[in-house]
Amino acid sequence: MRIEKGTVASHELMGTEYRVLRLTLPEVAATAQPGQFIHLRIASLHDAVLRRPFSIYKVEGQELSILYKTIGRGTATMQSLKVGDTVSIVGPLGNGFPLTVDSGATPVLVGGGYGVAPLYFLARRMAQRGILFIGGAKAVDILLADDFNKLGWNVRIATDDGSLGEKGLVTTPLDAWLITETGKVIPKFYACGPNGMLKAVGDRAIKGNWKAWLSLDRHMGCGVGACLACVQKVRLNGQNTVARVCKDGPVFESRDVIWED
Amino acid sequence: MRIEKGTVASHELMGTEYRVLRLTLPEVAATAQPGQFIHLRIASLHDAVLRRPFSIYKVEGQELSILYKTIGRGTATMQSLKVGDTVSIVGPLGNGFPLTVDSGATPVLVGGGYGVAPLYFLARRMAQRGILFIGGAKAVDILLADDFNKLGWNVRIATDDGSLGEKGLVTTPLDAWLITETGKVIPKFYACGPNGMLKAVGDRAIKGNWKAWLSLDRHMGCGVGACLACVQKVRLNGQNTVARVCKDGPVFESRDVIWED
Amino acid sequence: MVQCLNPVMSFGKTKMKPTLAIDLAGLKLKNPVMVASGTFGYGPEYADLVDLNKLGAIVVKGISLEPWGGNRTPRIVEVPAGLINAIGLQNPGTRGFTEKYMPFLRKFDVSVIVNIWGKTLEEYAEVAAWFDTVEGVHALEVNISCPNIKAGGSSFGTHLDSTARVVAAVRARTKLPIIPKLAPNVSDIGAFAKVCENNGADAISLINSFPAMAIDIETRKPILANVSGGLSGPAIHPIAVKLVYEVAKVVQIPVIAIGGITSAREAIEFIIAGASAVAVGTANFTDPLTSLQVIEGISDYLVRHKMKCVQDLVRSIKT
Amino acid sequence: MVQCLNPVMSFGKTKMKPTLAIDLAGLKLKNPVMVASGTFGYGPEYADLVDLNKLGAIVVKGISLEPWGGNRTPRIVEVPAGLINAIGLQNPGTRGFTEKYMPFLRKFDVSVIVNIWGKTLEEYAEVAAWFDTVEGVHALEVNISCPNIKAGGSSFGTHLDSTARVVAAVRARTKLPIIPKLAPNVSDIGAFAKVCENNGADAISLINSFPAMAIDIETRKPILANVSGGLSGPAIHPIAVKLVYEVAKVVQIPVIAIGGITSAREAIEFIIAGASAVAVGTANFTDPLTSLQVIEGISDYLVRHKMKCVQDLVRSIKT
Ligand SMILES: Cc1cc2nc3c(=O)[nH]c(=O)nc-3n(C[C@H](O)[C@H](O)[C@H](O)COP(=O)(O)OP(=O)(O)OC[C@H]3O[C@@H](n4cnc5c(N)ncnc54)[C@H](O)[C@@H]3O)c2cc1C
Ligand SMILES: Cc1cc2nc3c(=O)[nH]c(=O)nc-3n(C[C@H](O)[C@H](O)[C@H](O)COP(=O)(O)OP(=O)(O)OC[C@H]3O[C@@H](n4cnc5c(N)ncnc54)[C@H](O)[C@@H]3O)c2cc1C
Ligand SMILES: Cc1cc2nc3c(=O)[nH]c(=O)nc-3n(C[C@H](O)[C@H](O)[C@H](O)COP(=O)(O)O)c2cc1C
Ligand SMILES: Cc1cc2nc3c(=O)[nH]c(=O)nc-3n(C[C@H](O)[C@H](O)[C@H](O)COP(=O)(O)O)c2cc1C
Ligand code: FES
Ligand code: FES
Repeated sequence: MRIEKGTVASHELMGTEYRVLRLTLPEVAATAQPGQFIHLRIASLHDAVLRRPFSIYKVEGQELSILYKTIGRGTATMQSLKVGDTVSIVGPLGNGFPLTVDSGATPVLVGGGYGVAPLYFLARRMAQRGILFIGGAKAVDILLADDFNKLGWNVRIATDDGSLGEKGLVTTPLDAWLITETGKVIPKFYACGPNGMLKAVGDRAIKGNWKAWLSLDRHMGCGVGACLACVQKVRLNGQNTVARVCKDGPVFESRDVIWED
Repeated sequence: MRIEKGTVASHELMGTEYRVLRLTLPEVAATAQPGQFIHLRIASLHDAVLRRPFSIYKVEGQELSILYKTIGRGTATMQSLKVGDTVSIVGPLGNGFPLTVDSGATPVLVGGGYGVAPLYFLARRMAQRGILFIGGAKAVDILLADDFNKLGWNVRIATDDGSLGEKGLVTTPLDAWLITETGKVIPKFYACGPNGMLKAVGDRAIKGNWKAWLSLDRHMGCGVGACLACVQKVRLNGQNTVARVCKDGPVFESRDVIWED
Repeated sequence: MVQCLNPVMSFGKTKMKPTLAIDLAGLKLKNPVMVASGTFGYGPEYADLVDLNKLGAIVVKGISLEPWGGNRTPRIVEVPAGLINAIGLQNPGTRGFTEKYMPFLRKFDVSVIVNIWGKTLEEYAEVAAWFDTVEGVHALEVNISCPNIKAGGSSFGTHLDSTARVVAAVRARTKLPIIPKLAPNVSDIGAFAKVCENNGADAISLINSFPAMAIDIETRKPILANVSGGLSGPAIHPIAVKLVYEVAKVVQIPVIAIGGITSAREAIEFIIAGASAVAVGTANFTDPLTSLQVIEGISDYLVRHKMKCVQDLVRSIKT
Repeated sequence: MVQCLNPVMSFGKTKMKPTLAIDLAGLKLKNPVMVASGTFGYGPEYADLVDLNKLGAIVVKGISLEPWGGNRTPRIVEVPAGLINAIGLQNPGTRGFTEKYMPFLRKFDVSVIVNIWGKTLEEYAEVAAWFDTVEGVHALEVNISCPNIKAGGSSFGTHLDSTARVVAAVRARTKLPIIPKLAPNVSDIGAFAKVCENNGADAISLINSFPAMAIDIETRKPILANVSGGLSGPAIHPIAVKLVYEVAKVVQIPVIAIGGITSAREAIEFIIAGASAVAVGTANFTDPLTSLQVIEGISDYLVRHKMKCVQDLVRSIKT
């Protein structure tokens, strides 16, 4: 973990509602792992005391990119970052996804919205190829499908309104696939998206006696494990306890997560 | 008084430490008088609750300009205003300088730093021509000398370090001039600058039994007379009372001001 | 009691526009949005920019029995998301205010709430008595965050007994609705609200500004001539919401919430927490149109949430 | 007593660099800049970014006798120039902390101040007794802003008598310097500081965060699972300066100032107002290097103002 000034190398729209911010960030980029995140300070938002967490989407040499959606005042202010501007970054933070998949097993990625960002970084760093299921509300929320294809991944899409891929939740194509493939493959799940999606993937993994690595999303204060703002009830070696999503996560195995509702 | 959205028409450096912000501001410009000011909101300074007051420097048709120096966080943020940006303006505010000078009398302007801004607006609106004394710390603080010349005004300069004009306070050339001109002219003073300068000009006016119109500078809250933050002890028709610089001023006649120290 | 004025009627006539009108402690208000004492002068100051007839009420700058000069300057300083002021309650006194400003205020169709203060119990009582008979004054807001001269200058509003006495003294001298304005720097705000209610208050307003100070580190002098002052603005809003929530829990009389309102969002937060009305203060300086935007914003919110009347929102917090 | 450690010497050796070292209530600190409890974990969390040996002291997250789970999430929400937190004092308890974190902390040459709390007087006393013998613990900061279970949950720190009893109970069980940390939501902070001093406190720290809340106007639910929490950050700084100024007026023991420090400027303001040391809290989240920048900034300031030693600045306010 380091604190480093990043320089904006590019900042472009992806589709209509998402943006890619590419930063020259040599030290953080050097050790970044898929599933880890960075904590970004939006200095021009004068009255903000908190940084904003973003998954690492790409690492190319000294450059690190994030893929973000504008949802509030911080991300709205981020939109005005111009090439050459500098931003303070703390990272890489948290524990990422396990990169190795036992031979014979098939990596199955499940993502929603910006959740595909860490999965794309993962796909680029994995030896194996596998299948990706993307879900979203509308077509505009389906990102990176082609990029995954280019990497040789099989891609299945579902949207709530059916504007792209199958109509329905991402679990629709996922379940269909699981049925056809049962016995033929041993899936190993990697998921990032809304809690509902994570829970659904976890349930299937537990039922099928497979592993599922889920990346959780919590509001954060420090991002380094100090403030205890981001806790999640978990089961670690039989014991119920609270883990810090920023430090002990954000990636947890489905069996370790205790979902509250 | 109105509240109006102004659009930045131009924003340029004047010398090294001052900037001119030109705004398309039809309604405010229409009624602006020399010595009045505007109250500008710096919206991108998210945590600022107060507007910033600036004297009106120029009015050209629908365009109103201010001339400002960067001295703190508000003016620093103003520097990033770009052509096309909009800013919320309340104005014109306060009572300006009396424009008429009895025939035979000579208008004598005394300004320091950005204090020449309202004096320039005054010079453009006055029928008569006269003499201007500009004082400042260094050469860079001496602004608009040529512009006053072009309008047919006689200009005398003094700087603390002697880097331009005479070395010393603006009162040095002023007093010299008063001596040579005594009896020949009836000066009518108009001054804008630091309190010390205003007091000095006032003292000379009272001594010589002339009039001096002084533009005061106070920290302001509302700018419209509501909050009573900007008060100044004054003597109005024999009575000691407190006046609001934003509403009853910023221009006062020297005899009305009660200087406290 | 606060009640929603004939919702259905106005509902019908103004194509589904919800009604914002309320009856607050006998005061009929067009809407629950006021302008806070000391931030809007006596009425004329902002009249060029704000149509006074559109406001729920105008709470004028604090008035004392005799004219009062206030503090030396500097009287204000800007701080992060706020402002510290030490105006020192400068005002023209009961007679000066009544003669100079009431004729102007009477011309408008808006409730006028006079904020009053005193250096002694007797002064509070005298000021209340004076306004009891002044035409066009609809209610009195009693600023109890003032130094009690006879008690060594500690504030009336930070002691239950002196708070009770001030409210009782004012109550005894006027039939007008009285609205004690609570000081925020106490540990149990509910107890203070209750004491006001028990001594005849018709409503409660809170919060006044917070004791605060700023120092110029180069000169090592306090920035304000008065050394310390009162903090206002967005900075104090989350504290005010908590205090309003606590007060609304324990009193039956309506609560007027004040503190850091800059848009309809903060006003609605207050109403959900338990306020029947709100007042916009420091934001008048930032944007004089804030109060009008808050009125519009509350109306839009009610439409969006299919509510007939703002009263349905009061204390609707789900915990 | 606070005293400037051999200014002349270090003055000589480090080419005119002023000394920041102080002796605070027996604690030898390299400089007067600490990191505030709950904002810096137990030490390891920020160790990659901040050289712990450079800090004046580390005040660890509040510790109770037994492990404590804290509140449900959401536990924090950002507000203008601040943050509301309702972590709920989650901690591993005295034994858990001592075994898990003290070995790490002992490796550093930095003063360790353990922030302690309890639900009852007895618990406070037990926690104090435990740490009295733990090697590497240099002082105890006593968080009195906790609900007093036996007194219906109202905070120990908002009543003079319970404050006195907590301080006395802790004093009775440890020889370590004890530093009661005052709650800000009282009307006469000086009285609370005095009571602490009279009951054996070696220093006073203030302020803790302010009771506050935020409401999601769309769901009408409080944003924090715990309904309300504590406001911290720049928003509360001007209030903290006033409270520190009031406390420093009435006590002889040193004051540690906390609240909204983001740079040397706010820290110096506190010191001028009467603080002997300061602690950086929320700003650690904004920029983990803040505490180091504050140390540098104070040093630069002293050079600029030709002062030998930071102690010369304490309570140097000109009023
Ligand atoms: C580990 C992690 C990885 C993330 N990766 C991405 C990513 O790759 N792309 C992307 O677009 N977003 C990502 N997010 C969500 C992102 O952090 C929020 O969208 C962002 O913080 C919103 O800030 P705001 O000021 O615009 O929104 P506001 O709602 O104005 O923010 C208010 C506060 O709430 C917090 N907040 C709001 N929404 C979220 C959220 N969903 N998660 C955490 N905190 C939130 C903000 O940080 C801020 O403190 C990630 C979140 C986490 C925890
Ligand atoms: C009637 C009037 C006319 C003015 N005309 C001009 C002008 O033509 N050109 C120009 O450059 N400046 C002018 N000023 C001064 C200008 O308002 C300040 O320089 C500006 O407010 C500084 O803001 P800041 O945030 O950069 O400084 P900061 O010091 O960060 O501001 C902090 C607070 O102090 C106030 N403040 C600081 N300095 C002054 C000051 N000198 N006068 C009033 N308030 C101050 C700010 O408004 C703000 O509220 C005028 C002031 C007044 C009262
Ligand atoms: C400049 C100024 C003057 C004020 N004068 C008074 C006053 O005379 N009487 C009073 O009760 N409150 C006074 N207040 C307090 C406000 O009415 C209000 O309670 C406080 O500012 C909090 O609201 P805000 O955050 O919206 O400003 C004053 C506030 C300001 C900023
Ligand atoms: C997330 C968080 C957790 C905190 N936990 C504690 C705590 O356990 N004990 C305590 O005495 N103060 C705690 N505090 C209060 C801080 O120590 C400090 O007093 C307060 O935040 C004001 O300082 P600041 O404005 O610099 O943050 C906590 C503050 C925050 C923001
Ligand atoms: S965000 Fe502070 S512990 Fe996770
Ligand atoms: S600035 Fe408010 S009265 Fe002048």
